[in-house]
Amino acid sequence: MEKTRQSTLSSDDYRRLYESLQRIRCVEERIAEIYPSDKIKSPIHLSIGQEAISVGICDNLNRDDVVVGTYRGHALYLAKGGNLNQFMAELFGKTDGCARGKGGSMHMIDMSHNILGSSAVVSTHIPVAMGYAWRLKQQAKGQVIACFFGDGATEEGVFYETLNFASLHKLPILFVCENNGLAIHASIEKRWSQRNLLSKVAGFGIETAAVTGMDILEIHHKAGAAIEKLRSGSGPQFLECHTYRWRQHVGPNEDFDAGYRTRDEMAPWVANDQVARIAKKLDEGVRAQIDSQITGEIECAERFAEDSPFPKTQELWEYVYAD
Amino acid sequence: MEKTRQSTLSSDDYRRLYESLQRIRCVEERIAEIYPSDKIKSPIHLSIGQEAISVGICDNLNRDDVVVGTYRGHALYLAKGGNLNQFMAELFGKTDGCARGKGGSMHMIDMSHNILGSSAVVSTHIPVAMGYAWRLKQQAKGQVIACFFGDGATEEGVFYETLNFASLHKLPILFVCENNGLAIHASIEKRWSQRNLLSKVAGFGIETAAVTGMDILEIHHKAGAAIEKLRSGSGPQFLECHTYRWRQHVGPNEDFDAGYRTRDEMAPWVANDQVARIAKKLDEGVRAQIDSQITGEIECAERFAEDSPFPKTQELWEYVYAD
Amino acid sequence: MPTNGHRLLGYAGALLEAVDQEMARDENVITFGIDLDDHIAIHGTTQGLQEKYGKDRAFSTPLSEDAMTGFAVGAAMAGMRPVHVHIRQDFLLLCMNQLINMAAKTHYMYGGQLKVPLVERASIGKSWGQGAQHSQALYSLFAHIPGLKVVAPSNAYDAKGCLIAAIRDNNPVIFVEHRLLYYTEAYVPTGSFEVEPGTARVCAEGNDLTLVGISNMVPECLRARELLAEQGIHVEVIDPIWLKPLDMATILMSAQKTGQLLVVDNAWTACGMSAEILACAAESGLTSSGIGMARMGFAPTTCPTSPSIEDAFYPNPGSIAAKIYSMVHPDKPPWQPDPDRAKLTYQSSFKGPF
Amino acid sequence: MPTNGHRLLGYAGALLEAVDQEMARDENVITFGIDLDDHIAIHGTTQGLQEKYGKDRAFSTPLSEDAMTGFAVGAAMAGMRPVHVHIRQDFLLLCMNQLINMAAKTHYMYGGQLKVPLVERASIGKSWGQGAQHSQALYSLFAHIPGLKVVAPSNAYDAKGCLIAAIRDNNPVIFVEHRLLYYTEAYVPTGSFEVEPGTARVCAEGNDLTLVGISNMVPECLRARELLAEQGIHVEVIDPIWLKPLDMATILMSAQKTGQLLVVDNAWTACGMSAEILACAAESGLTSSGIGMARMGFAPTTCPTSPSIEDAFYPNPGSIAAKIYSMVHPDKPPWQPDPDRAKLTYQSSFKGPF
Ligand SMILES: Cc1ncc(C[n+]2csc(CCOP(=O)(O)OP(=O)(O)O)c2C)c(N)n1
Ligand SMILES: Cc1ncc(C[n+]2csc(CCOP(=O)(O)OP(=O)(O)O)c2C)c(N)n1
Ligand SMILES: [Mg+2]
Ligand SMILES: [Mg+2]
Repeated sequence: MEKTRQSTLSSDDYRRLYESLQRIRCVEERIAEIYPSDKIKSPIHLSIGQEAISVGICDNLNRDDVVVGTYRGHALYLAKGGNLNQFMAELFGKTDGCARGKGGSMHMIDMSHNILGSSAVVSTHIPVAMGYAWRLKQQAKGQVIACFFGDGATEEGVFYETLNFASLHKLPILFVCENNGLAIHASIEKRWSQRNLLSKVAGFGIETAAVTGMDILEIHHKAGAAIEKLRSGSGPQFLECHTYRWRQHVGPNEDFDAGYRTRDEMAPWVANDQVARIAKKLDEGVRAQIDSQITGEIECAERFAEDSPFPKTQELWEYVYAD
Repeated sequence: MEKTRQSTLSSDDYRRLYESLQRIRCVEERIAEIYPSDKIKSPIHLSIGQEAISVGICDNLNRDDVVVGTYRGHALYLAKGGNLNQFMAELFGKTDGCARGKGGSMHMIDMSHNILGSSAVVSTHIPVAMGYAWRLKQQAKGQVIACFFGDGATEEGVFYETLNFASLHKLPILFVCENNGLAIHASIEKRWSQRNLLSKVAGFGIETAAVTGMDILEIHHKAGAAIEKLRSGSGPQFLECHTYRWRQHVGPNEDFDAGYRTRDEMAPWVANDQVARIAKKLDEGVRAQIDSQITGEIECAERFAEDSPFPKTQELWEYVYAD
Repeated sequence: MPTNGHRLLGYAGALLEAVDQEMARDENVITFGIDLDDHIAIHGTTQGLQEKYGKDRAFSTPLSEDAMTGFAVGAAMAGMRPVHVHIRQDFLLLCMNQLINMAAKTHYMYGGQLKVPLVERASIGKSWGQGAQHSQALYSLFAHIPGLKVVAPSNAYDAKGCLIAAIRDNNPVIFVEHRLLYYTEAYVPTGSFEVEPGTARVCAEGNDLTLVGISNMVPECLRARELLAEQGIHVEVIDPIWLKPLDMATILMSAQKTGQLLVVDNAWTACGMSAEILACAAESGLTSSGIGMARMGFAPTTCPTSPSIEDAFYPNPGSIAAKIYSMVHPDKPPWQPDPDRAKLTYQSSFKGPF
Repeated sequence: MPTNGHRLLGYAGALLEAVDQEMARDENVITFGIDLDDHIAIHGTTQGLQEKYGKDRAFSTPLSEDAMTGFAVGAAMAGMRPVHVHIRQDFLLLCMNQLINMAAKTHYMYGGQLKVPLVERASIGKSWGQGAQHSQALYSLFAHIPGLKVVAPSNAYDAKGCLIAAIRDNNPVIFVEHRLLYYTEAYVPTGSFEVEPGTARVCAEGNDLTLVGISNMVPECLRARELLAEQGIHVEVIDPIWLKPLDMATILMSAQKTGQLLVVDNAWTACGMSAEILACAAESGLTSSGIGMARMGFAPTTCPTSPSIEDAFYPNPGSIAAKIYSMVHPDKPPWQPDPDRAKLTYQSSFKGPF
């Protein structure tokens, strides 16, 4: 995760992006496979199809930069370098999980990589990111926080309160809206009086940018530029990325039988799959090697999760209060 | 309170505006005089200096149109035609008060004039107005609701949630921001990342207008135009009126000794006093007659309030639940 | 609850039937909430309402719980009877200001000039790793507040009767639904009926101990009762149904008869409904007759996701029965029922959807 | 509370001194809230902090309670110790989601990876027609929730010691201040000290009844005690100070000694702290020794503004004394102290500012 400032990427850059994209895709597909076995007793919200946003943005972040996201947070956790073993153990409800079996799929955290967890109550992490950013600004080490949320989150009042205060105090926060056009099953027409999100955001004096075509290179580039501005004290930056959720809102499956959308609607997004796209930029051999490495990582993580014990009853009582 | 569509007003119109302005000014000045006697055991937030907004807007409303406002709500109550005797009795904590001594200065209501009360928790009445507007839209009788609030209220998230939903459903609601530049003692610089309120509002697809010079005729005219649009189903309208609070945030006095603002800052607003301005448009005789009528009304209201009994202990228990 | 001539109906279907019948009866009834009109239809409880009554009377909303609660308050003031629906009670924490500062106080603070007849439906989750933010039961927060009513039906019959009563009530009512109960059935009249505020029900009689269960804890208590009967212990199970107003008379009468009182809440105990019921009993003078009192509820922890500890977070028929055994036989060694027999089938079959 | 060698200090000054000393000691302490930096300075409790520590550590905020609470949570996660201030507890209803869904749960839900050491200061109003929305005391809503701590100091000494303890605590603490107490004085050490969570104080001894007062009700209870002493009744007054964690041991020991327990809360009783204390006492087995229990609090109504009925809304030394008299002498005719003698001077002199 080094900084990549150039707008044309090197083969090392592609390699890194591919590895991250492919890891997320494979992990989530594997989760979907495991799910019917009931080993994962926790609601799952897959990011399949949306990975390029987390990957394109996190590739611009340093380890000491911070991220925070939502219940649909697997991609972000992995893109920021979160520990895969602890991730899998958490899904399995095991005591070696990143949250010791107390958080589950919706609350993945790894503070050793500055992954600040994620909230299951829409929008609640947005002002939290702002509080964290205050600290980063005080410390003046050039660190930033990237806060990810969905289009639905922009309907909650706290979103606007946060835009105002973050802008008023020029906090080093990158707002990332993953606009997949849906909140659960409701389309934007049912929810927004006006489709132009960025004009609402700009009203608070915040610089904005959009990536409408789900192009990881454009995301990478625009995020890089925004983060550079943040590090130089410009005040908050806002990036809207249009995207598409390939699976159900919650659960492992597709849901085109539900009637609220069609498979045709998804087709162009699948044709534009960024995992496949970046894969093509690599040598066959390099790619195969990454693929098999990832397969190994996942097998290892599953084993780790299987082997870890379930929390003992007394663990129910631990961590209610901090010492 | 007939509709006044023309942009130049008749002498009758002036008479009506003056009567309303003067009534409010005199009532509030009288309240300030009474206050040290402790007959009014309730916090008071005077509108002195801001009256022209309520008056200019309410003059465009019919009796069956609805208004709702804030704890700084005396002007609105009186401008919409609220009963003065019950108002004064409420201030005195008497059982014949409009809220039977249970609401006080901050919760003046008169449903016989469609004055929907006012809230002491900033912004809370804004979505309430929207709910009321839903009903008005359903009934399709051309009624509208005007919702008044301060500049501070626009910092609460619920304000944006309301703009979105009201605009999405084209509800017949006139939003009126009385921007006096202060929330208690805090200036807008401390609170807003960006001074242009209307650009934030416009982001939700709402038509906006501003009156920056505290000119009652301009307020009257722009409110009239907005209300006309509302009645024809245009969706919400937003009017921002810049103004100045002459007295303390709460209490009967001036507070230029407090240090957060100077008397000089107020001077141009006083020079532009709309009560005095409209007074000049009337014949001396007409004006004197209105003045003495108002003096009589106020004396009568005070007597009414004095004569009304305090609530009996058992009244504490009444109206907790509706039958 | 009378069963003659009624058909078996699920709890979710009963809720739907209640709203449907009220919407048909009174055009002022409207219902809305996030995802009210999708194919999940709030677990079927709002299915078809939009088709039948139109988008003006049954609609989905943006993710703006605070404003939409204020909207409900305003619509209610204007003469409508809004039924605002939430998929989880945890989200009511976004609505507290409107519910407590506005809805609860309007009628009083305006000396009776306005009424706020609104229903705030919200379900409680449980199990399957829903976790800290999707599992709370927060009704005691509302039961603290004068001006609000709170109801938590434990079966399909009451679900229908209470919802009709709540819609017709001229006050704001917090309506508590338990997700696991959606799949349970009871005999429910086809016609309209009300289960009135403030009347508890004795669900099963007994002389050894008074067992009060709340919401989902009612079936759990009933199962505990069966297991205890095999041990010769006969408990009386009471369902308060309405938590505010609370029918303490029925509970006190039973406790006087049995000499022991255990309240099992489906929530935390501290400052909760179980505290309130015990405090009322203590104040009533029951204490002077030396009656034993206890309460159970969620563990005083946040709710974890791992099944091994999540199970221990909630009371269940096994832990309830064990507790009662020790109250009735303080001198005997502790006893526990076979854990397999303490499971409730309708619960073990639940695995999402979420 | 020790008095040797300490100067008399007002409650407001004690709060200021606590924050000031903690800000000097630990640069991670920051404080903010609406109107924190104006000339009123939250009744003097934040006076001069901005001049001394700069705008980055003491600042006013926009009217955005929800976001600013989330801000506090995030700053705390990042290692700061935020003290978020509200002029009235009623406004905490806008902060419930962040306080309950986030602050209370973070440490647990992330298996200990994060801590949220934040203090949420908010005052309770009373009298002078503050009315329905400016008079509430809502701490029992927080006491219901695992993960939160709640404290309600009743005097300047505890105000300072509790606030220092709260700031140093690694958990979210709801800090309850009573407006009328701001003007009361006590002997307070000049140096730094902590009044630890979970320790109640016996403020005055007695053998006839245990009287637990909360927040502002402590001085009211002490006045009632004086009036009762003239009637030969000697009550023991206990101040729990911390409401969560709650020191029941001290209360139970006293109640065992006196044989009667009355809790006077400065809030509604239903599902409130007074319910919790009575329920704990009932569960403890105290009941089997036939101890009398009762509670008082706000009338179960919304708070009105007119003084004639506002007075009746709150418990006062007169009504407390009368209640105790009837508990101690159930067979004698009721007695009431002279209302004029039951007034507390620091209260009758209060008339705004608001
Ligand atoms: C405050 C709140 N309201 C409602 C919900 C239920 N809910 C869960 S996810 C979701 C949709 C969120 O949509 P969006 O923000 O676009 O994220 P996406 O799921 O599309 O990634 C809703 C309404 C919630 N979790 N929190
Ligand atoms: C939610 C909420 N937060 C804080 C307060 C305290 N408060 C009362 S009035 C006020 C300022 C409001 O300013 P504005 O909306 O501009 O109205 P103005 O008083 O200037 O008319 C504040 C912060 C409150 N009443 N409600
Ligand atoms: Mg979305
Ligand atoms: Mg203002």
